[in-house]
This record gives sequence, C-alpha cells and structure tokens, in this order.
Amino acid sequence: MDIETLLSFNWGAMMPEFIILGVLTVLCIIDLLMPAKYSRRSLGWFAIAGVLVAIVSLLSLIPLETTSILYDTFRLDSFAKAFKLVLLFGMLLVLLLAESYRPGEGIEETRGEFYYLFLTALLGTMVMASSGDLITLFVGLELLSVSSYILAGIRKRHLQSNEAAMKYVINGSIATAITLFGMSYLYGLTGTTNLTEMGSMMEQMLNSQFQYLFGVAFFMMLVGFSFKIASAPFHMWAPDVYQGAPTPVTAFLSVISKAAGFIIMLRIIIFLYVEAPGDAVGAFDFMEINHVYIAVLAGVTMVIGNVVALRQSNIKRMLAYSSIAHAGYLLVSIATLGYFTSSIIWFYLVAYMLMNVGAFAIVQHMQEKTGSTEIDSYAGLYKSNPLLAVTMSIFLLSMAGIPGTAGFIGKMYIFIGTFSVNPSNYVLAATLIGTTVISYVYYIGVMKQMFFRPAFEQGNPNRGRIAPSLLIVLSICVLGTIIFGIIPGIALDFLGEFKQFDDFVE
Amino acid sequence: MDLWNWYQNNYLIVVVFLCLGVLLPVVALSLGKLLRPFKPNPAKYTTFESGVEPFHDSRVQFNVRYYMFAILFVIFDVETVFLYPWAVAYEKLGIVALIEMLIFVFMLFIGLVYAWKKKVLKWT
Amino acid sequence: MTSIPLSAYLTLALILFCLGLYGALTKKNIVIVLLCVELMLNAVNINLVAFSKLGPVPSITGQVFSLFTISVAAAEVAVGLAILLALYRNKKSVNIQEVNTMRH
Amino acid sequence: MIEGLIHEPAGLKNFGIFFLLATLFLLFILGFVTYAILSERKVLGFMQLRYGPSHVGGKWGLLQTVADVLKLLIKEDIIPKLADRPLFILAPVIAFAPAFMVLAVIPFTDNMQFADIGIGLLYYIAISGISVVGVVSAGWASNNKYSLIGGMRAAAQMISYEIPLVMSVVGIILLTGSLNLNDIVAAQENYWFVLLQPLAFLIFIIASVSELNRTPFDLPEAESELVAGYHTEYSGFRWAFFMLAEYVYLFAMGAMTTVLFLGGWLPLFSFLDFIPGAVWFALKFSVVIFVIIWTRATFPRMRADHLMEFGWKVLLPLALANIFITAILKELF
Amino acid sequence: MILPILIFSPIAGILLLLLIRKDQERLIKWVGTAATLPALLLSLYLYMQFRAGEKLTQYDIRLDWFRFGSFEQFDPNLYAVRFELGIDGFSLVMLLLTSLLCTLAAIASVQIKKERKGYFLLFLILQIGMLGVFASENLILFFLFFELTLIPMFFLISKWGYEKSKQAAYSFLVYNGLGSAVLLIVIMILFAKTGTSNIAVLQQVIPNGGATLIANITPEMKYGLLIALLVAFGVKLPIFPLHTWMLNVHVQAPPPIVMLHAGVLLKIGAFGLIRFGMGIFPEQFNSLSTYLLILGLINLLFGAFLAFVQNDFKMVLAYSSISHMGIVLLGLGAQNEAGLQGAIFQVVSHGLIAALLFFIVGLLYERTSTTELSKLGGLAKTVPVLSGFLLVGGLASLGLPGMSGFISEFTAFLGVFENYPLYAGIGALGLILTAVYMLRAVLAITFGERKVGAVRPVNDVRGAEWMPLIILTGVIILIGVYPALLQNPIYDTIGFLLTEGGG
Repeated sequence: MDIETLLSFNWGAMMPEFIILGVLTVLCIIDLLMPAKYSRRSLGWFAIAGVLVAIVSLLSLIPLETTSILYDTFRLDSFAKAFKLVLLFGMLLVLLLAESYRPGEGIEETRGEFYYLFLTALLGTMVMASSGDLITLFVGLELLSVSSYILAGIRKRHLQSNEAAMKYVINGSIATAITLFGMSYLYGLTGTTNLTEMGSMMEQMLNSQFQYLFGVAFFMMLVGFSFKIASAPFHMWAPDVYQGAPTPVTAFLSVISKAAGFIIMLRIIIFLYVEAPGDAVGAFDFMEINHVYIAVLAGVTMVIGNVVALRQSNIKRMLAYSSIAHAGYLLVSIATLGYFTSSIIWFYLVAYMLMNVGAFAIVQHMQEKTGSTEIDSYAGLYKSNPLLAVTMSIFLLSMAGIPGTAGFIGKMYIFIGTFSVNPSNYVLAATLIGTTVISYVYYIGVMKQMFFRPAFEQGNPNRGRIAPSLLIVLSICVLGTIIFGIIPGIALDFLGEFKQFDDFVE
Repeated sequence: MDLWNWYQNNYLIVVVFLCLGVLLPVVALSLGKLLRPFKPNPAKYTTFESGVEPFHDSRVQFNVRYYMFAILFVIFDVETVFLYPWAVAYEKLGIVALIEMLIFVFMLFIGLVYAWKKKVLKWT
Repeated sequence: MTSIPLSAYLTLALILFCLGLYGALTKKNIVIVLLCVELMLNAVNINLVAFSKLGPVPSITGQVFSLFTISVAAAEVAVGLAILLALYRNKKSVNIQEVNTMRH
Repeated sequence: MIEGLIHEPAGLKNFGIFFLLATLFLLFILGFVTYAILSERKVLGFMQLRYGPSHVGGKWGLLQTVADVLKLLIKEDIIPKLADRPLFILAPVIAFAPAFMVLAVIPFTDNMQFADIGIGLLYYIAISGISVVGVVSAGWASNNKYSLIGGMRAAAQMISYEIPLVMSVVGIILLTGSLNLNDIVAAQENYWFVLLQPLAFLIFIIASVSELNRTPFDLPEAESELVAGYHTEYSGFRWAFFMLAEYVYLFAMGAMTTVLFLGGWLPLFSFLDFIPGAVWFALKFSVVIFVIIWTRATFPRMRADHLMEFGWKVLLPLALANIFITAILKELF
Repeated sequence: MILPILIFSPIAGILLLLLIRKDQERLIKWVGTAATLPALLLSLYLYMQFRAGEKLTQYDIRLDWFRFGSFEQFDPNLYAVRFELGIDGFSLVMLLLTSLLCTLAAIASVQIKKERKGYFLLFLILQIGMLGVFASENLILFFLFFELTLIPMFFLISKWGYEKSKQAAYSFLVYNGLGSAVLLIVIMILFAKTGTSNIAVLQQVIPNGGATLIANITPEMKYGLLIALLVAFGVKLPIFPLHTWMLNVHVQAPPPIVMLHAGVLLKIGAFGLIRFGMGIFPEQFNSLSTYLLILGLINLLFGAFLAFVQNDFKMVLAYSSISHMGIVLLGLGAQNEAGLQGAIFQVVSHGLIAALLFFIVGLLYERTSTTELSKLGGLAKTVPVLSGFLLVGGLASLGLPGMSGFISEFTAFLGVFENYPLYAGIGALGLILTAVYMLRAVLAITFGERKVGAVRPVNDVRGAEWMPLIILTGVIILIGVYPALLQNPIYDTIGFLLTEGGG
C-alpha cells in the first residue's frame, strides 16, 4: 500500500470515526496532563460536543453513495449510516447522563476516563456498524467490550461495581472466545475475511460437511451476539452487571452495546447466511432452515426476561430483565427475516433507546437523591415530584408497549414484519404478545409505587433539583417517546431516506 | 524438498536442545542420589525463617504492584509482537507503515504516560 | 513431504477449546478462569493459523487475524486482571462464587 | 559435518547425531560455566585487590569450581516439608532448560551454528523469557516468605526489563530486515551495530544485566535482605542448577550481544580476516563477559523502586525512541 | 372537522385542569364536568343533523399519518396508516350513549372525595378513548383508542375504588391486556397480509379477495382470526369463561366508573364483534352462529342463576350484566335483521339501564355504607324517591314493556325464534329468571324490614343527583316508547352487515 492508493480512498466516509477518535485522544491527553486539582466535569461537555460534531458530519454523509474504503474493510452503506446515527445519538444521551452522574464517591478520580472510555466504546460500535471484514468486525466488537468492561467497574472502590465488572469480563471473554472460534471456521472454509467475498463463497458451497461447519460457526457466533444483546441463554450477566455498574454505564450497556450486538448480528446474517445454502442441493437457504433456532431463542428470551422481571425488587435489575425481554422482541424480528427486518430493528432501537435512557436517567436521579435503587424508594414520587413520576410512567408505558408511545409502534412494526413473511410464525407472535401482557404487571407495579404508595418518612428527599443535563436527556426522551408514538411518520420517513437498505441487502 | 529437510532438521536440533536441557538436571539429580547421604531430621525439613519458627502460611498476599507490572508487561509485549513483523518488512512497507506504526506506538505511549501519571510505575 | 493433516490441527484446537471452556465454566478461582479463556483464544489461533496454511483456501489473512486475536486477548486479560485487583482490594477474595452480593 | 546432515531427511539417525553433538556442546558449556565462575571470582578479586581462589587445583585455583560442584553433588538433598513438592522439583529444570535451549540458534562462526532458523532472534527472545517462570515457581514452591518475595521481585524485574530488551533489537531488525542471526551478522560487514545503534547497545546491555539478575540488578537474590531470594530453600544440586542456569544464560547473553552488536565472528578490520572467525568471536565474547563482571564489581545494588522506575520510565521510552529514530533515519538515507 | 373536535374535546378540560391547583376542589369538579359537555353537545348536534336527513359520510376525516416501508412507487396505500375517523348510524348512537354517560358520570363523581384533580384527568382521558373507539374508521386507530381506555381505567379502579380495588384493577389489567393483545395480533395479521387497516376496505377485501391482498388469507386462517376476535372482544363483553375480572371491577370500582364501565366499556366488545367480526368475516361468522347462540345461552342462564344467589347487590348487577350480554350474543347469533337489531338495541339499552342502576348503587352506598342485600331493607320508607328510581331501573332491566329493555329483548328473541326456535325457548327461561332475581334484589332493598335506617338517618335524593336519575330514566322510557329514535340510525348498519358484507 503506497501513498497514492492511500490517498485515493475517500477518507471523508470515515469522518465521524475520525472525529470521535480525535476527540477521545485529545480528551485522554488533557485528562492526563491536567493537574489533579481541577475538576474533570468540563471534559464531559467536550465529549458531548465531539459527538454532536460527529452526528453532523454523519448527517452530511447521508447523500453519499455506498462507499467502501481500505479494500472493503470499511463500508459506509445505508445500513451503516442509519445505525451509526442511532449509536451516536444514543451516546449523546448517555454522555449527558454521565455528565450529571454524581454518585457521591468513587467517580471523581476517574471521571476523565469515564468520558473517554464511552467514546472508545462508541468508536468500537461504529467500526462494527460499517465493517466489511471479519477482522474489523471483531476488533470493533472487542474495542466495545473491553471499554465496557472497564466502564462497568469504573468505581474502583465500590464493591458492587467491581463485581459487576468482574462478571462482565468473565462472561464477556468467554463469549468472545466462542464467537471467535466460530469466526475461525468461517475464515477457514472460505479463506477470506471479507464479508462480501465470504458470502459469495458460501453461496456456492454445497458440500454438506462444509455446511455443517457453517452451522457450527453460526451458532458459535450467535453465542457472542446473544451475549452482547443479553438474550437467553447468555443473559445471566445482565441483571448483576446492570445493577452494579454506574447508572450511565448501565444505560450504555442496555442501549448502545445492545444495539451494536444487533447490528453485528444483522450484518453477519445478511452478508453471509441469507444466501448460503442450507442443504446439499441448495433448495433451501440456510436461514430458512435455521431460523427456527433463533425463534426458539427469541421465545425463551422473552419468557425469561418478562417472568423473572416480575420478582425483582431493584429497579435496575428489573430494567435489566426488561431489557432482556426487549432483546427477545427484537430477536423475533430477526427470526422472521424479511423485507422489513432492518427497518424494524432500526426503529425499535430508536424507540428503545429513548425510553430506556430516559428511565435510567430517572433511576440515576433517584439514586442520587435517595441513595437507593429499590423499587420501594419510588413510593410516593408522585406526591413529591409529580413531573418526574409522570415522565417515568411515560417511559414505562412505552416499554410496555401502550399505544401512543414509540414502544407501541415498534412492537407493531415487529408484528408487521412477522406476519408479512410467509409462512408466518404465529406461535412466536403469540409469545411476544403474551409476554408483553405479563410485562404490564411489573411496569405498572412501579407506577403503582409512584402514584399510590405513601412516601417514606425520611425527610422527603425526592424534592431534589434535577441536574440540567439530566433535564435535557429527560426532555429529549419524553418528547421522542411521545412524538414517535403519535407521529412515527417522522422516523419512518427518515428511514425511507435509506431506501430500505437496498444497497445493503443487495 | 531440500529446503524442507533443512527446515525440519533445524527444528530437530531445537528439540534436541530441549531434551538435553531437561535431561541434564534429571540425570544429574538421579546420579547424585547415589552419592549423597540421606539422614532425615525434622529440623532439616522446616522452612527457613531467620532462625525463628515459621508462622502463618507463607503464600501471603502479593503486593498489588506485581500485578500492575504484569498487566503493563502484557500490553507492551504484545506491542512488540506488532513491531517485529513491521521491522522485518520495513523496507517493503515504507513510509505509510512508518506513519501507521508511529500512530500505534503513540497510542501505546499514551498508555505508558497514563500509567506513569497514575503512579503505577512507582515502586513503594 | 509428509505433513500433519488439517484435521489434526482442528482437533487439537477443538480439544484445547473445550478444555478451556470447561475450565472457564467450572473453576472457582478467577485467575484460573481468565487463564482458561486465554486457552480458548489460543485454540482459535491454532485454528486460524492452520487454516491459513492448510485450509481449503489458504491465505495469509488467517495469520493476520491471529495477530489481532493475540492483541485482543492481551487487552482482555489485562483488563480482567485489573478488575480482579480492584475486586480483591474490596473483597479479599478471588473466588468466583463469592462474587454474589447482588444475587437475591 | 553438520552441513551434509542437515540436508538429509530428518529422522532418528539425525536425531542421534545431533544429540551427540549437542551433548558435546553441553559439556563445553559446563566447562565454560566452571571457568566463568572461576574467572569471575578472579576478576572480582583482582578489582578488589585480593587474590580470589588460589589453592585448589594448582596455582590459580583452577579446580576450585570443580571442587565446589563435587561438594554440591554429595550434599544431602532437602525438600522442605511444607514445599509444593512437584513444583519444587520442577523449578530448576524450568529455569535451566530455556537457558540452554537458546544456545541452539547462536551462530558462533559462519559455519559453526547448530540450528539456523529464520526467526532466530525471535526464538531467542521468546525462549529466554521462559526462565522467569522457573524462578517464580521456585519462589512459590518453597513456601518461604523470602523466597516468595524474591521470586516475585525476579518476575517483576525480568518482565520489566524484557520489554526494553526486546525493543532495543527492533532497530537492528529494521536495519537488516531479517530475524535470522546469520543475516544480522552479515549486515555488519561494514559497520558493527554498536556504532549504528549505540543507544540500542546501551539499552541491551543494561537490560541483559538485569535479565541475568546480576549486580547491580540482583535484587531477587539480595543476600542481605532476602537471604538468598527465590532459592533460599534450595540446596545441593538443585541449587546448583539455578547457578548453572544463570551462567549458561550469561553465556547466551554474551554471545547474543556479540552477534547483534559486535559483528559476531567478523574481524575488526577486513585486513585482519586471516584470523579465524572463532577467535574473533571468542575475543569479543570475552570482552562482553568481562564488562559484565566489571559492572558487578563496580556498581552498588540498585534500590527496588529505582530499579523498576528506571526500566519503565527511562529504558522503555528510550527504546521506543530508538526504534523511530532508526526508522526515520533509514527512511531519509 | 366535527369528529376530531368531538373526540378530542376533553383535552381542553385536561389542559385546564393541569393549570388548576390541587386544593381547589370545587373548581376541579366544575371544570371536569364541563369538559364532558362539548362532546355531548356535538354528538347531539350530529344526531340532529342525521335526523334532518344529512348524510353521515360527510363528516369523514382522512389524514395521512404514517407508513411502513417505502412503496410509494407501487401503491401509495400499501402499509400506510391513515388517521381516519367516520361514523355511521350505529357508531353515532354509541357516541351519543358514551358522551351522555360521561357527562352523567362526571356529575355522579361528587362522590369522589380524594384527589379530584387526578381523578378527572384520568376520567377525561378515558372519555377520549371511549369516544375514539366508536368513531375510528381504521383498525390501528381503533386499537389505539381501545388501549387508551385501559390505563386510566386501571388507575381509576385501583386508586379510587373500594378495599380490594388493587386486585380488581390487576385482574382487569391482565384480562383486558390479554384481550387487547389478541386483538392486536388479529389487527396486525390483517394489516400485514393486506397492507391496509381501513375497516371499510377490509370489509371489501377480506370476504371477496380484493386486489390489495398481499398474501392469501386462507379460510382456516379466517376462522382463526374470527375466533381470536371473539376471544378479544369476549373478554370485554364478557363472555362466560372470561368474565371473572368484570365481577371484581363492578364490585370494587367507584360507582361513577362502574357506570361508564358497565355502560360503555362492556359495549365496546359488542361493538367490535358486530363491526369487525360480522363486518369483516361475515361468512365465517355465519357458520359460527350456532356456537354464538350457545355461548349466549350460557351467559344468559349462568348470569341469571348466579345473580339469583348473590347477597351483594353489586354482584347481582354484575351477573345481570353478564346475563344481558348473553342476549346480545343471542341476537348476533340469530343472523337476521331482527336479531341484529335486538342485539344493538340491547347494547344501548343495557348501557343506559346499567348506568342508572350503578348510579343508584353509588347513592345507596354513600348513604348506608353497604350494598349487601342482607343489611339493606325497607328503604322505601326512608328514601322513597331513590327507591322509586331503583324500582324503575330494576323493572327496566327485567324488560318491562314500555322501557328500552323490553324492546331490545323482544326484538332479539324475535330474531332467534325465527331461525332457532329451540334456543329461543331455552333463552326465554333466562328472561324469567331475570325477572326473578331482579325483583328479589330490588324488593329486598326497598321493602321488608328496616335495617340500616335504624343505625343512621338516610337522606333522600338531593341536588345534582336528580339530574342523572331523571335523564337516564327519561331516555330509557323514551326509547321504550319510541324505539324509532334508535331504529333509524342503526338501520343502515344492519342493512350493510346483512346484505353487502354478507355478499
């Protein structure tokens, strides 16, 4: 690779990544060289500004045609654009949360790291979103993972944070290893790591032994993805990690990390497996035969997530199980792969991001005011801070999928996707709706605490002022949840910009 | 074919060295058994602790420092894994690779500075 | 020229991988668990390198991939150890079963 | 003799012959170690204005070390009750084997080399790193507080200096474009690398002294504070193997320094090439060993904190800088 | 624009209420009640227009809302969801009923003593939901409004209800959640397979296999969908095995809310069954009619029997609701004009009667703190007027000629007799039982030994309480005497369902 080829690439396509990389490097250096006595708070705003600039640059890239640079290891297709937008936007919200994160002790000494590790994780997800190569994909995945391991344990002296990080590392690295093992088979059989080439190689392979190995590889990779998205059977880490990790990190894990998991999953499935033959004569495609397993996974995930959530008394744990359940809903859409799948996942992720980050914003606020994340501590919130209670209810209702919220439209879209493929999987749809009804109980349970229970006597701690950045997050999330619930056309038409990802699906 | 033999033989030598390296202590110690006396005495088998009776298990908690250095070592050792191939192929890769490597090492250097600033490198 | 068949490497890798997985899932000591994960990652490397030399479609990419794997493994184990240290400082234990203050 | 053999198909016959040759070499090494110890004691004695060993075996104490070894051989073998027995037995082997193994690749002259493998340098670095495991195992297995601390210190120190050591030679690799030690020697036809890479040489020497756990970096076995460090509990021949490993390693390091920086078997000036390469090699090698012994006599032991900080804060950045200065200079000229 | 204004008029009240401080209870009450009035006036206006011969289709509203996917180049209607409101005679009647009952329930809400602000906020949201359900021309919109009733209802029950209201609210939530879940599945299947959610289009497309059909809907699937609809609306209605939640709600919810619940919310089930079940799957509905009849009979008899053995007057009324909904099912099962007309009549008339009775129950409870038959008695002496109204309500409920109940039951049974005389015969038994249990309960309260009065003085009807009593009684009698008031508007609907839809 000489300078000419290097310069011939359209580096503009990587602009958002470069911006994030630059910002995080600068942040890192500033944090290192800044004397310890200065507060690192302002760095948070710097990071936020960086993400904003990256969003703007990504928006300006939308009209750009599908570009691939660096020998097709980095692809900026419509899929990448759309999903990176979600990731960046979600990061913006999470960073705002992080800016106002004041748990009392244990964060100030590492506040600088706190911000730029979010950015490195973000960079990982973005690389994943537009990778055209298995290696890039893997490196992106690991950049995300390793950053989030540290983030989960960023409060060094806080035992729960340590435990969360430890669990996350152990589970995560096992999952990584399994995924990687699967990837090694994929590479071995095709001799390339480029996803497009791999896909076309796989299309031609009718050797049943090879197909068997593809299957093994697929399920091994599925382990890794299912870890990232916290779906059964690799969801066990989620509750503990969500509970123990600092709240902005929890929000990050439940939103951005999960989104990244779905992104990588879609990429792998659509690039490699959709066209791959599923039997010796090539009469069936791989996914046609094997979607059943994903469907089972989805069903189990939904059931476990929703049923176990019923018994939780800690709101972060409850939200963890709820997020497991949401992963199940999204898996439904992947199990019933069709014309709408990418759009569905995009929209649902947006909706999910709004409501979940919003909910965690409130959890964070309450944790700082009452020092507790038990659901009991929300008792009487309506009395002491009605606006907060109503806001929280909106998020919870959206998660439950009550009409008028973005969550409902998302679920509806999943249904449309499920029923518009033939043959439709009615059992899965029924599971989805059934578990949704179960979920009403625990979402409403929190609302009941807020509205009906008398507050604890402890001097009414809830009447705290909400930090300005938290206020921004809350207003964005509430408005988004409601607007996308009532006039989802905004988001859906925006998706139309990407022409249903036709350049991605090919 | 010739090259292949040459290649195999060279590694065979390495194996031979390995065998010898292991054998020598084994043989020496076994032979030594014939020569050395064996007069057991409980006092001989106690652990040395400057003349006092040993107390506690000696597998005490290691200082955290050691782990810190282990972590740093792992990172920089892997860095060299990348430096070596680059250095070997430097002539073919040219200036672009140099710049890339500079970026890479710069990142790791930040890591070193980070450790420095966080007082990880202090041994107290 | 006789050479070891691909399947032998793959089997070796698989055995290593399974050993690692077994250890990672059953061992109590977190350090050992981390080591087992390393074992799994090394199995991957064997796979990659074997495929890159002897696979149906040999190519150098596999070796490049294994370099990435190595560095990622290093980063992972470094982070894992660091977190373990932090945990140990607060908990005085490296037993995975004692990492359970949040379980109800 | 090896030349012909090496092109035949590998087999048991080759193995046997190689084995015999290697055994001869091993005996040679043992001889070297015997007299290296003696010479060290002599040199130290000379520098400290005393005689050193002078009674056993004639005028210069030629059989002093031999007598020492015999004494060790007939000493009772003691393994402490609380020790981790298998590991305790294994540790000296782990320490010794790598030190010997690395010798396989070192080219002593242009035709006197055992294994000419393409990645000789990497092999050397990789294998030599293993010996630290033996040291740590010994410290751990002894179940003795001094040993443990000694072992841990050794580990920390060795891994800390491993990195500058490894990085310092990257400059040489850059200049030669090969990891093969023969190629590296050949590249020094005109200028020795000690001239082209003075910084690397300095780093390499310092780091290798530290790797050898020799004064001024001998903290792991500091007699005055740790009794004897990781081998406190070892006695008799087991202890001897640690000593053996140390001196074999010294041999290897000296040889490596010669190969990498001093042009190996190449003559000082090209008109001097009538003198055989083996002699040149031996000369340069002796100088290196002498310098190392000289260092031991001259410098006081470093403080532990200085030791670590020196490695990370001075040597490592310097090594990195050296790499890039070399690369940029090479790019320019 | 009348329809959207009608439906969303309570929003004005909501906004006003948000501005009012919590402690200004009188003001809250006034604003809350007044906010229900625009809807009532507007629906009355629409009714007048209809009487004057105006076509109802002119009020239809169609606005582009959102779309899934991008199919503009093939078919702009594909997977597009529009904001479509429209009414026909049947829904006009339901709108009228809803807005009337809402106003009356708001007046009756004087009984609510705590946290009026929250109460009225939820109340008004509930009203929007109920009004919207009846005016939606689009399945998805329908579902949205349908669900909009769920959450306020849950809170209204659990917060302002009686002792065990929490349980009642949860069982309400779970049952109705499941019901609406099933409904959602049906709607989504229809939408996904046809690409449209407009009810009128679906009524054309599904039975006849129109052009926009994306995937073939097999007859088996149609049966499946219809049965799912039956379950979904059966929960609301409620049909026999799915009824337990409803008893709890009737007993535990605050009386004004029960008025709305029994008066309107239960009717959504019937409305949906007629609109979608019959409208979209006429053939399948036809072939399932026997089962509907059986279900109807079970409801009728089961409700009646159990109503007979209850001790709590609220339970009596709750079971009577089940029993009366059986008549709706019977009417639907008859599959002819009279039966259908009877079913729709019953829907309206039971709405009015149930509202009246529960209002009275609320008044009784306020005065005596009990609704148990064994503790009440001889009220005719202490509260003669109230007892009189109670008697009127009871008689209306058992179908005394001259009241709305008679008209509806009579027409429904007429229809059933025409096609299925056997079922009608059995059903008639139920009517007798109705008379028995209703009279037992009402007479036990009004006459007999005085029990409560001795404990504390009981006041008769006063102030604002008169209005609901008089209006409801008036309307019941008005319909009973002059059924054409109802008959005219629903005539078109019935005609459509039996001819066009049945194709």
